Amino acid sequence: MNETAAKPEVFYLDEEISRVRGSGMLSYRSSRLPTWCPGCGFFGIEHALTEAIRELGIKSHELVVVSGIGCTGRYPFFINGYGIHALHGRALPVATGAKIARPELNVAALTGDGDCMGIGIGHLPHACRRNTDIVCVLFDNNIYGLTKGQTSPTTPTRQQTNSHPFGNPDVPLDPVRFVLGAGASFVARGYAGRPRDMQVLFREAFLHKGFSFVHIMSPCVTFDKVNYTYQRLNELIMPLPKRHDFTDLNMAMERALDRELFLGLFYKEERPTFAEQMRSYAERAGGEK
Amino acid sequence: MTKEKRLYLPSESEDFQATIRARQVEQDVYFSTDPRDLGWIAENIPCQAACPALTNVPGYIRTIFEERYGRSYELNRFVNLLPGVLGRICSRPCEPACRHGWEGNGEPVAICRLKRSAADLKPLGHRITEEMFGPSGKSVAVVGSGPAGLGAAHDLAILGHKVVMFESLAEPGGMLRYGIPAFRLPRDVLATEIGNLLRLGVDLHCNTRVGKDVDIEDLMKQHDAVILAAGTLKPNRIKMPGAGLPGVYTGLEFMMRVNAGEKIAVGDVVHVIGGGYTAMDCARTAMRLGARRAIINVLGTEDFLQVEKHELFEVKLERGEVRGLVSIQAVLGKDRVEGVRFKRNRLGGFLPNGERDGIPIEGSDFEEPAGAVILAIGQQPDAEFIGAGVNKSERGRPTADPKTFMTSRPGLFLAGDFMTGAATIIKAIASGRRTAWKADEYMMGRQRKKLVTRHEKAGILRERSWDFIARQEAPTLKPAERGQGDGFGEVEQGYDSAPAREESKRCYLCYLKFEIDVGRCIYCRWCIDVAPKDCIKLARGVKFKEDGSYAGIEATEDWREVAAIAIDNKECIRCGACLKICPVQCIDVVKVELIEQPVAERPRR
Amino acid sequence: MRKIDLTIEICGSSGDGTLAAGDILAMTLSHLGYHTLSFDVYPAEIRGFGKCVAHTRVSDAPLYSVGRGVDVLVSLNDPYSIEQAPSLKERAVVLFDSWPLKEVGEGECVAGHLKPGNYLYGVPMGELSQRSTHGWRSRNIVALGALAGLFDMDVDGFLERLTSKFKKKAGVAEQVAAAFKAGVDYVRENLLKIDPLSLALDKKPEQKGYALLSGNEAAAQGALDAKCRFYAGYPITPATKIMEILSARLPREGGTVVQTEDEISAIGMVTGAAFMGKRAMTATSGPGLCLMSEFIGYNVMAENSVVILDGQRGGPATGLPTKTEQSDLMMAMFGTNGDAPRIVVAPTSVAECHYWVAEAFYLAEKYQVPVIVLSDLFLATCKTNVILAKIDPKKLAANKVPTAEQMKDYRRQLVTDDGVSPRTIPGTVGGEFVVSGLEQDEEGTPAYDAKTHTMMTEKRHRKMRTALENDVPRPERFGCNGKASLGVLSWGSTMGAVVEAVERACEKGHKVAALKQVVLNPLHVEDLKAFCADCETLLVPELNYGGQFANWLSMHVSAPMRRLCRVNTRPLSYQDVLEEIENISGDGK
Amino acid sequence: MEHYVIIGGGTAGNVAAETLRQGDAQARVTLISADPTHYVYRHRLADFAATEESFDSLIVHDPKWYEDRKVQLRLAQPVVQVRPSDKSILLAHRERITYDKLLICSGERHRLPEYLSPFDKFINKFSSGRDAIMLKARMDRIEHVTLLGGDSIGLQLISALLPAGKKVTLVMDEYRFWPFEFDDKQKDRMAEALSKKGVQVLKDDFVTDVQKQNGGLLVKTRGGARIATDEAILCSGMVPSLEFLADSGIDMQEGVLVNERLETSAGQVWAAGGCAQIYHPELNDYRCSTGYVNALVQGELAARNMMGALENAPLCEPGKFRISGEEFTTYGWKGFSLDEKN
Repeated sequence: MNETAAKPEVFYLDEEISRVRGSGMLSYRSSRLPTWCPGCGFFGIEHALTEAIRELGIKSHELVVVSGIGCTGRYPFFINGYGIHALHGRALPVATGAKIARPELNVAALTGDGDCMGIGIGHLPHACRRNTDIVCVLFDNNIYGLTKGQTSPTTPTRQQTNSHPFGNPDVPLDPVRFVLGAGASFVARGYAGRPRDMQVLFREAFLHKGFSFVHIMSPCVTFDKVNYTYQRLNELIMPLPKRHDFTDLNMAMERALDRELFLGLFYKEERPTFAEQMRSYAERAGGEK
Repeated sequence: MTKEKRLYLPSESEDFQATIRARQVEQDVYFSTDPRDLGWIAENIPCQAACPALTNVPGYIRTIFEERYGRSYELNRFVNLLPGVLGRICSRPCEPACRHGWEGNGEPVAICRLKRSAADLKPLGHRITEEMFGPSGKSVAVVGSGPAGLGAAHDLAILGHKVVMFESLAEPGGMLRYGIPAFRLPRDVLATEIGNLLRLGVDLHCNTRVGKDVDIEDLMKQHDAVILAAGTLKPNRIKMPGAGLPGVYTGLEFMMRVNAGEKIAVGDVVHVIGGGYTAMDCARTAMRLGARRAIINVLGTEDFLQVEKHELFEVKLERGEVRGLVSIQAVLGKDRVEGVRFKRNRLGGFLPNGERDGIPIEGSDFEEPAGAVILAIGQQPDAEFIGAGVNKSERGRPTADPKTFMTSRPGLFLAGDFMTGAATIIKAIASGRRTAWKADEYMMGRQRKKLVTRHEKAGILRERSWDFIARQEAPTLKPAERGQGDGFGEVEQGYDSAPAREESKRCYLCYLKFEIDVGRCIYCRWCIDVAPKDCIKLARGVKFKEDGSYAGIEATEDWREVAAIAIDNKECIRCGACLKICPVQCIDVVKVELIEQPVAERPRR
Repeated sequence: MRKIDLTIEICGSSGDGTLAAGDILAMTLSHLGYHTLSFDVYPAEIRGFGKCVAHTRVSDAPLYSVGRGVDVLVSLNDPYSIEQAPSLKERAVVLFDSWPLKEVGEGECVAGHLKPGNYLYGVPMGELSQRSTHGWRSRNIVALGALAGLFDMDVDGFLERLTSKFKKKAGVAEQVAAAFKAGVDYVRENLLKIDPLSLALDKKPEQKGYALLSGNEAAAQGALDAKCRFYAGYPITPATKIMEILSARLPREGGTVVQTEDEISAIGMVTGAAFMGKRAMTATSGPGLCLMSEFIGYNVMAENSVVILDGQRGGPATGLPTKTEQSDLMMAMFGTNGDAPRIVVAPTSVAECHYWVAEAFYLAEKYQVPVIVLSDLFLATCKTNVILAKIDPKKLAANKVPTAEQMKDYRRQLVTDDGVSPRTIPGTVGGEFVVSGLEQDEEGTPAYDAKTHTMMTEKRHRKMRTALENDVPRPERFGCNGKASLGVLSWGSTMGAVVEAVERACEKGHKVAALKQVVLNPLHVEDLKAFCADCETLLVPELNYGGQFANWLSMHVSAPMRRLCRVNTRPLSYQDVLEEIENISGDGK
Repeated sequence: MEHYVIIGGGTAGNVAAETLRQGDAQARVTLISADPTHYVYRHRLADFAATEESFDSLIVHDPKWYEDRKVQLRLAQPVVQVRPSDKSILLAHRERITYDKLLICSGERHRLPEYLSPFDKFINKFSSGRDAIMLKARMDRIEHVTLLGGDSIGLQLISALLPAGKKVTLVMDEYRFWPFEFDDKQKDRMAEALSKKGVQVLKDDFVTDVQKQNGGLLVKTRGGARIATDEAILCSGMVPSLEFLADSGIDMQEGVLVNERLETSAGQVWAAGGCAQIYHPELNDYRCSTGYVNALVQGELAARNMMGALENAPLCEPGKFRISGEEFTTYGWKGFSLDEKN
């Protein structure tokens, strides 16, 4: 027995704090403490997104964050950057407009499941088709949190909510399938309990030229105590199989249709963005030079 | 151009899987001497830090909960040597420090009584364990068999040295045997535990006074080192009229004579002068010897006395009285004590021992009758037997280097009250042991034992409901029963196993370190939400102390500054609520203990 | 005169369980036989920040409005409660959490903001919650226990109500009971009640027939009683509750509730269902009504019977989602393109929410017109004891079925004297028809000629007059008879405060009268004019900035009106109105 | 703007608040009291408990009095800590208040001798409005009361209980009629005087046990007496209630030690009334100056000194009380007589 035994994972708070401070991550935060319920998965998403933005070296002033209504909608208040808290479901149009007006800025549309897959879903397939170079993050907690626990479009069938006391009769929308079907050029899925994974996905999403859709499964600790809890999601998720090829849409769709909840980059396609298309049309028509 | 067709996620990496696995499997134990870890113990295990011997309190209380009383006893004995004795008469510096007694947390855990239960409840065939070193060939003389001498002799024997011990009185134990009344410490307990220490091969010579029966110079020649732990046998005296009258005793003299079996006639009213433990014992003993009133007279006020509040309560429960702001001026009487003359005092400054001084007010004299006067105003080392060649203080006390405990004469060490002046039993034991280590280092030329922190992965171990268990009362003899028999039956009774286990549940187990892994944390604050105390902070930084240990967490409410969410182990009551709720399992529990470890001969670099 | 009239406020942060506690309190008091009126103020955020106040007025007589001034304040969050402190009455009682998690600075605790005559009772709610349930969440229940113990309520009865509320959730009932008892016991063992407030009743009051309902609950009940069979809606504060209730209850009645992706879809589905002859409704709030406004016009045009309930909240736009206001009147009256007459009703009490929602179905069906029911956040969420009206079974089938004669040549858009065209239910043989958003002639063919448009527009307006004459009750007058020095006109929930204020003003000898009309369009203009002529001065209190109702009335009568307009996010209290009455009347009596 | 904080809502505190307001119209004055009840005439509490008198009639100042004087009144808010180093105090509900000048006049509470502490839960106290309200609520069920000790509150209880037709037993302290030490002669005189009034007196004895019995209590003494009683009330004197000063560094013995100007050992902190302890040269002893008169005089004087005066407090005057024609000397309680009532 002596002290030369190898030190397993010891860390000291001061060293950790120095590491965090040194990384610059904190400069992407505003002074307001997030008002989400303690334990909310959105904290993990926020953390990972911040880390990804930091990793990419995007400056705060080059960042525009657009959100709709709902718990997700609060996000722009907690980040140091340009933020737009738009109307319910209307984050994507606002973000699209913003990006087209100022292509040099980085625009992210942050939407919730009610926002993006419910009231605003009319905008979603068009955003996919249009392929504007924005990152769309879907904070999917399968529930309407801000209005206190009603069914959302992604709430699983049979789940009981305040608006469906006998169970949800509808089949939930799978955002990944939906956007794959709608022609999104970048489709990924993450889980709020795995911030490191999300960080990689967000980084790739920002790097991708075109409409990048990242679906994040996140527990609502206040209104969903049975279905997508941390505990259950930890059991349900699994990384995409080793042989997965993200250039293959068929394979991506197959994985999306699989009963497993796969995490990772499903599909990625290089194709001209809306702005590039417009520019090429303009060039062909001989308008601008 | 090869194109990547698969994006790998960090959670798929083998490292990640390995860490997940590692968290599920028991981790290796590791040891540290980092000041941040040593400092953690000092800051976060308040009972252990308050104990001069650094007893692993949470460790031994947990083993009582596990009903491993023998192990609990050993965890004590490793560092404080006399658990059964200390469990009864320790001054309990740990209990006022106990986190359970902090504002809003209730009452402190009955640490001392639990120590006693470990001793009382250990199995009959309990075997003591000692990690002996091989014989060193060195020999040491220890002068005095009180707590300090016993502490020193024990550790020296463990370290492989030959130990010879000299005691001037008839039996070993010093103040334990002669200064403490039997109603507080039964003699059989004392004899057993002293016996356990001496069994390691200590050669004890009783009725042998160094300076009279043995010459210190001879000892220096015969041994490689000499440790003087001769205690404080020279009572302090007050120069005043009547101090020599029959019926005037010093506290130590009074206690020694009663403990030797003498029935002293104390009369109707006994005035005790002084406010230490001896004064309390004298007053209670005097009441048992038939006094109607026993009044303890102190210079300053009761609030500043350096005795436990419980002790004062017991005195008063037995209808003893404590009176502040008086100075004794004279003892009155012709052939024996008849009365005392006092002056009233003004409250003065602080005395070195933490008490307040009293300054007599001119013309405030008053007289009171007295059957006996006991001057329990302390003792000091009797150092006359030490010859020249040793540096001494102005008051004639030998002095030692504060780090090595060695006097100016090489090989001559001091320990316990003899070095520090009268202190507590637990301090003396600790001092004896520390001196032994230093003497060992002196003789062997290198450090052979040191304190390190031992870290081991643990779980929550507790239930929240345990925090609301009331402190278990130990039965005491009712005041009315206390004078019965010879009057010296043990007043305080120990716990049975059921209350002992119940009390052991109350311990927060502060040696558990709850820590958030910042790298895994998602800053969701769920832990803060469920925490029962203000114990989890949004941290912007850490404050340091001069020695490199943490002084505290700098908290913030500004999201831009929240570099980490950190558990303030000082506020933490180890309820585990945070760990249970954490969605990303980033909270670890590590059991941190202070242990004595042998130092390898050639430390690897 | 009332013997008991206490206002109890529980104030906390969202997440403290403030509103749940208020709910339980009102429910229990009501069950014990008191009249209660309770109202919550809460923020849009679920947790984190935002003040919640559960405001319960308790009395031995029926209540119609909130009281101003608080008799008992229970603080679950001191910074927020401090904001409530100015409303404490002189001898008010304050219960607060006497063991906060950490030290606070001077003035950060409600205890430092009391008036000298207030009574302070400290209860370590958090500590007791931890002790009894090992968590913070039951502070509110501890507070209720303390309240029950302090006011010597029927503790067992209280506990029974409490546990029965939670009996479905395993383990929760026990925890709640433990927390409640902890509160009761703490108060009994540690506090001595020294304040003069009392809830003691001389005799146990009559409880029969009373139900404790909010406006939303009453409205949902009204829909059920009126045999509504289809509901579509999108969650929005404060109307969501109606959907939640109907979701649970309509399926049993053979009805259907659809939660749509937005309000546009909701009104669309309701339109389709109504077309198919089902009684159908949606409920929303201002922003949703905006989305629906195109469909309102469509339903006027298509003469379809839809019921839209608008729970008004602070606006414009997303506005103040959790604050009450009465500022949607103009949109309800006029919102949409074109000349689009529709019936607008504004219930003034919880009981009327029930009656008038039911009546709305009758009117919509009979007159083939959208009926907009204007509730507001206060009315929708305040709970009070009500006796629900019986719905006349004759009104359950009001469709004007074509006669056999008419069936020979069925014309959906037949121009009639009363303006109502006979309507067949799809599935009726020979009754086929087409409706459209386009202007149609009698046969249903799209027609853009001047004659058709004039004729059809007239027909759609004529229906309103028919309704006024046959089915819109005459306005009700309160207060003094004959000439009045002051006449008060109001609408919606504010009427409750007016009724109580006028009652008190008359008790004090003022000559004051009030006129109540629930149907705001069409309007009994003659009665209105007569009332105005009887009163020297007119006062119109309402919760919007410009006086929308006063403007609406001014389109019909020329008398000048004083406006009492408030947009302070709170409902008007009867004291507010009473003060204004006294200001105007002076001592003149 | 100075912030004067007064701890204690009794006589001294109220007088001080008024004096401070008179002397300084701008200052903030905060009056903090641990009692939930308003400031009452304490000497009438015993009568209140034994008769039909209402509690409101005991209240000295109505709420308006405080409003008019802009005195912030904090009732039911015990102070738990005083920290002169940063001039702050901590209330039991963890609110920290800073002061510029502090006056401690927290008065006194009952004294429980340690030998009676094992029976604490059976022994009722009578030192506050709260105690009085509770005693009054029990009064119907009480026929026999046993008083333990002996002090002026005991006398007031006797003077109220006897006319109300209750039987009273006094287990008299061996050495003291609080706060005075007896000699045997005085003790006999007192016992006899009380016996004449109809009180059953046990002297030279002390309680060794109190237990429940038949819905009432059984009190046993060392002398072998077994007293069956409905109510045991402690009247072993009053001691300053100063627990909240424990770690303040302010010098205390039984009370807060003050000089003649009522200054404590900490800067900007004064003490007055029953909790202040002053050395009396003519008594050769320290005294806590109990009683209404002393509180009145000292409260006003302390307030003036807080505003800059440097006046010396007059030493508390001895008072007399009479029982069965016998006269006894005391401090604080002026001119109390058990004779006028009976």
